[in-house]
Amino acid sequence: MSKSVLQLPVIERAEAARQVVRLTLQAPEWARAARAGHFINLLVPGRRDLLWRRPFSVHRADRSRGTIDLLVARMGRGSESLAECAPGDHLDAIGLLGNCFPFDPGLHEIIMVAGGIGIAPFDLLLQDVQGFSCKKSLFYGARSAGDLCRSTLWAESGAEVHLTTEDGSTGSRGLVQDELRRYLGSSANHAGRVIYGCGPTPMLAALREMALALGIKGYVTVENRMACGFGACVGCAVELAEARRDGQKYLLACKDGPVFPIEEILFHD
Amino acid sequence: MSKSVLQLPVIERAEAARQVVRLTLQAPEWARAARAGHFINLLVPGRRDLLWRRPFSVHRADRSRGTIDLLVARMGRGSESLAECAPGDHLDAIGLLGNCFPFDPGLHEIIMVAGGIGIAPFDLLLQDVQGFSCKKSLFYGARSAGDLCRSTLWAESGAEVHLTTEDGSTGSRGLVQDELRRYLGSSANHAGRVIYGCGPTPMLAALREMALALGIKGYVTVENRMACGFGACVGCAVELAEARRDGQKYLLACKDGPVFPIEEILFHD
Amino acid sequence: MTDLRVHIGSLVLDNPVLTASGTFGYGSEFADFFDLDRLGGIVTKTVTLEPRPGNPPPRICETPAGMLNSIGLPNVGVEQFKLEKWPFLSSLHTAVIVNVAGRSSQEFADVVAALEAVKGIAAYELNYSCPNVKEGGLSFSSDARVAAEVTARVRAVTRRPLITKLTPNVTSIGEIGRACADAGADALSAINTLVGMAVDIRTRKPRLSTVTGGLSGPAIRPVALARVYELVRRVSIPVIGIGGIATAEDALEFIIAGAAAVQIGTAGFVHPDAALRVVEGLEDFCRREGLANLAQLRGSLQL
Amino acid sequence: MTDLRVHIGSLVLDNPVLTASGTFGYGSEFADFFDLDRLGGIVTKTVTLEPRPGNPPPRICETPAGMLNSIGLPNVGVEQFKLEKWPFLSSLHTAVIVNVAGRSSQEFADVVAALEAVKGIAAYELNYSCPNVKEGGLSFSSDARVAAEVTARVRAVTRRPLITKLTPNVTSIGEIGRACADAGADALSAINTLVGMAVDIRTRKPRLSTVTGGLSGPAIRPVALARVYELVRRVSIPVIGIGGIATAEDALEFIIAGAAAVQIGTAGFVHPDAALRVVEGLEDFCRREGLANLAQLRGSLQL
Ligand SMILES: Cc1cc2nc3c(=O)[nH]c(=O)nc-3n(C[C@H](O)[C@H](O)[C@H](O)COP(=O)(O)OP(=O)(O)OC[C@H]3O[C@@H](n4cnc5c(N)ncnc54)[C@H](O)[C@@H]3O)c2cc1C
Ligand SMILES: Cc1cc2nc3c(=O)[nH]c(=O)nc-3n(C[C@H](O)[C@H](O)[C@H](O)COP(=O)(O)OP(=O)(O)OC[C@H]3O[C@@H](n4cnc5c(N)ncnc54)[C@H](O)[C@@H]3O)c2cc1C
Ligand SMILES: Cc1cc2nc3c(=O)[nH]c(=O)nc-3n(C[C@H](O)[C@H](O)[C@H](O)COP(=O)(O)O)c2cc1C
Ligand SMILES: Cc1cc2nc3c(=O)[nH]c(=O)nc-3n(C[C@H](O)[C@H](O)[C@H](O)COP(=O)(O)O)c2cc1C
Ligand code: FES
Ligand code: FES
Repeated sequence: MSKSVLQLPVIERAEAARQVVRLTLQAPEWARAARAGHFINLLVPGRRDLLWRRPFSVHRADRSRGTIDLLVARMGRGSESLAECAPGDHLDAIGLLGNCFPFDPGLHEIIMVAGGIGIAPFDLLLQDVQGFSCKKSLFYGARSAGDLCRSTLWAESGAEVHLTTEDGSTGSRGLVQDELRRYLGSSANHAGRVIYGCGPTPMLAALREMALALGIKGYVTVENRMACGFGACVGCAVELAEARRDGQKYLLACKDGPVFPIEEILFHD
Repeated sequence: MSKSVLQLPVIERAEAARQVVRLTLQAPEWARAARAGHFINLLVPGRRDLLWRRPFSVHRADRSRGTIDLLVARMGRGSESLAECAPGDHLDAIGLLGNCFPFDPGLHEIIMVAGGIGIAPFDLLLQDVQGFSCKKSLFYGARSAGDLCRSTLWAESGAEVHLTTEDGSTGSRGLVQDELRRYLGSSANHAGRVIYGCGPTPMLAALREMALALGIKGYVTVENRMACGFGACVGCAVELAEARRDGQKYLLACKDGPVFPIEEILFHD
Repeated sequence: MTDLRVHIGSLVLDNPVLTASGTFGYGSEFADFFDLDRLGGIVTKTVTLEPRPGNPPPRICETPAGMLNSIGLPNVGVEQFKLEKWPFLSSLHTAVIVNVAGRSSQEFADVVAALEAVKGIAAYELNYSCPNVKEGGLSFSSDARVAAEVTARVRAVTRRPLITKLTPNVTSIGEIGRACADAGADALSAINTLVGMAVDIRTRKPRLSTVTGGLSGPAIRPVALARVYELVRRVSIPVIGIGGIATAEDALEFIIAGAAAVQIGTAGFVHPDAALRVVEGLEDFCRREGLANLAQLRGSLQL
Repeated sequence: MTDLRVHIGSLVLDNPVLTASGTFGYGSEFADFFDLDRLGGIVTKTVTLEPRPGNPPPRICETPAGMLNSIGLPNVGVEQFKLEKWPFLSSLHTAVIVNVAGRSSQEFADVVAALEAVKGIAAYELNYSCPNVKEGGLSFSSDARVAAEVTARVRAVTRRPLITKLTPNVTSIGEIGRACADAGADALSAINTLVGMAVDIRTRKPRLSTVTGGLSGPAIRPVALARVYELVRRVSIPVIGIGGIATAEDALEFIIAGAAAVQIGTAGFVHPDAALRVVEGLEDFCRREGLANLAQLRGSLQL
């Protein structure tokens, strides 16, 4: 689908968790075309002092209503303002951007691992894989119970959900990667499993180590700073684990990603 | 009165004329202290991309309610946003700034001359001189009838009002300075008269010429670009008609003005 | 309609709006957003003799009304450029200016020589001002003698229009521009980015892997305009204005100050069609003002 | 509480936050807004030997995240300064640094000599970087030999702490800073404004009467930080960071990069208490981070 700049009406706004807002935007074409991993790049209304747009993953797509949902975590100047948008506002958006999680129908189990706002793309992934019979496991960690963005899709899609919180207020106490490590440790056969990860860098690094050690295939999305989101600034470089034969050392998060095979890239802070 | 930075609640908003909004702000101390000519310097909400504040004259003061009024003409980026402020908003303001129109109780007639948004300080002047028996004449010109900001104070203060519009839709057709010229031409004795002017530079230049030619004392307010409004940046220079003996060639619009004796300064575009 | 054509040496541009090197890829990234043929021209990302991987991340950071970058001129090298990038560019009808850099004046000449056989290149732009390349970059741009030497070396290998792109990080851009004009440049372009830096106070790390980088965007526009005006008064060849231009109004400031054309960089990251909007805005302005051609505007600064 | 004291030569500042010359008048303009004694110090508007009227209007214009000025150093001259301005300044307990300029190295020395008998001056800052003064300004600042000569001349007439203020409009600020350090400066301050320009496209006139002027404000902060970092690596005397600092976070970037102190300029026009907020923000930060003194922070950049 060709990229474009659209003015998207905000249809709904809801608090999805402490410091996280869910926005529903009217965007029929993108609702049809979006797959998990795709993102859009938003101009922040009321903050003309911010030069750049701000990128957000498509969280859900309602193809019949022609809407997409975003999860906006309040992280700083732009996201705070976006989280205040209300029905009636319009958002200036570039989309659809990026690639998406690859999915092989022959898989036995897809293991989604989300840290914090890294949950965003996984609703759409559950939508994408609905109708496929593989096991769907979601490992999802947050600081505390109130920080979890719960979703009706978990039950609808029959996903097995493993929650962790750092303070133990819901699910296991600890980090999501530790819960995953325990889960993977309980079986020796990882054939037909794939890990999809989205979350903070230390979590991604831990996933990478596990996946490589156990020989599990994995994909992660990265959240680099982006000036453009469509391959023009070459600013969102991601380091390749091994330089290519032609000397290429980096890929672009916005164009080659944001989803990358976990073994292929290195994580920087 | 010492200068301060205050957060002023917006109490009322009304359309005062085409492209002009009247804002009523809660500011008890300033309502008491304000005299015609004083201004406040406002941070523009929602426009963090604008570095400077924007200066506005005190248009009226309701000392019993503790409010001041501003007239905000939509001229550009900042004034457009300010004109959209609504009750419930707060404005970050520095005040009270500048000097005020001098007034001598022995005067026979005060002649106020306003061009366009230059009407702003004259409501407060009419309030200031209420109770004095001198004749009050207001010459007020605008592009068209819909651009005039009419005021109940005109009648209350017993002012004689001469309206002009460029298109002749109300009052005489033409420029306010031409109307004034006709008025002054009809009498030979100007003793006890004073002219107060506020408006575009060509109008002020015309007033200056008339006042000097007829030997009438006059005061005008200037609207230079201001980075600070309180004498710190030395950017709002106004040229003296004659350099002082110590070599001084300029005064500051924000500190020495905005009201100046008409013969003392030169006007630049 | 106003004749917006502009002459840069023997090259005639349909209008004075170009895209700036390194901010418009090789054109294809923007093809989804608007018809590239509406532009006066495209300046490619810098091409070097050998492929370059570019700098490690983080490469960019946002600053007040601007951004810092330290991309490091990643590119596939001139031979792959011809194979991979040129086919799309050559399919366009707009002027394509290839921006080149080298680590020595010889290497500059080598890159250009390698491009001479490629049909359809409208002009070359020499980038010796990019401040974030460690090998050489800074030295070519900051010394008039060296700057002139590079221009002369390239001049010797091509008859195509030659544009020398200048850095603002010098005491006298006028002197350096003058030397390049004398050495045979057909036009000058200015400015490249200003050296800048930012620190993450939480981690106490520089926000760019290379510590310092190049500042671009609206923040630098007044600096760019002053440098362009200085050049216009010092040389008689056309000067192309670059730096923080986002709207037709911005472009008009440069043209009134004497610029023959302008380039749009950072603005296109935020509004992919920024350059097109500038073209349309210039058309509107000229129509409203009843101008027959751009020459009536160029250098019309009232002193 | 953290010890925020800073040494500039023999001068000890209570905290590293100063106000920048030409943006804080002679202090009294800000006295209504906050207790000036909370500042590390005040740098006065530039004082010259003879009174100066300053430049014709328009003198200022707003730019993206910045402003241009061409004030032209209006001041009452050193003798009147002592009579009119000093009494208020001397009533303060904060350090008062007098900023001076001259049209020749001799004149710089003459102004300082005229101030030597005034009790209570904490230090001098030499302004030879102001780009908008036609007579001299630019030349002192852009040549290392001339820059050093001025510092040396002034050094010869005073034992008070001497700060040389540098312009960023040069190819190598490090070289010039080094020369001034060698010539006896106790500290360097940087940066003064960047040369910039803006045009009113409606009237086609420059927005400043002097055509070009000096760019200040948040827009220039990344440039200032890069220059300060360059100086810190080149000299062993303290460097005072100036340029676009509006918050404690901004100030911390400079201190982490190695600045001994900072100056707040343009920010004070918009928020008169900006400098006080920076002091308070630094106090908060140091408390939260459990720092005993500023030295633990200064130059702590993680490379
Ligand atoms: C492909 C992609 C998808 C994303 N999806 C989501 C999502 O679905 N939901 C969500 O809440 N967040 C998402 N993010 C992160 C989100 O873009 C940032 O939180 C947001 O840009 C921060 O902006 P700010 O103005 O609030 O922060 P600032 O005040 O500018 O800074 C706060 C922090 O955010 C980081 N940041 C700033 N700008 C960017 C940028 N352009 N890209 C990445 N990080 C940045 C800064 O480095 C800083 O650490 C995604 C990021 C990327 C790259
Ligand atoms: C002492 C004083 C009293 C004033 N009183 C009133 C009043 O009562 N009502 C009213 O409507 N307007 C008044 N003005 C004018 C008002 O301040 C400007 O119209 C406003 O600042 C324009 O801001 P903007 O962002 O809308 O314009 P911009 O988009 O920034 O520019 C539009 C025009 O406004 C001019 N302008 C911009 N900033 C300033 C500034 N700080 N000072 C002066 N002119 C500026 C520009 O030169 C330009 O011509 C007064 C100005 C001064 C100096
Ligand atoms: C991300 C980025 C990459 C750039 N890469 C190059 C480059 O490869 N070659 C070059 O000559 N200039 C490069 N530049 C400089 C721009 O061409 C331009 O001179 C500068 O950004 C100022 O213009 P702007 O403010 O409109 O961006 C780059 C600028 C940016 C922001
Ligand atoms: C309006 C204005 C007037 C200035 N006057 C002087 C001056 O008289 N002497 C001087 O050394 N610097 C002067 N400067 C430069 C400032 O001291 C400071 O170096 C510069 O503005 C950068 O800091 P800022 O971005 O915090 O303003 C002036 C700056 C401004 C904005
Ligand atoms: S964000 Fe610009 S290339 Fe990826
Ligand atoms: S506006 Fe700053 S001194 Fe008048």
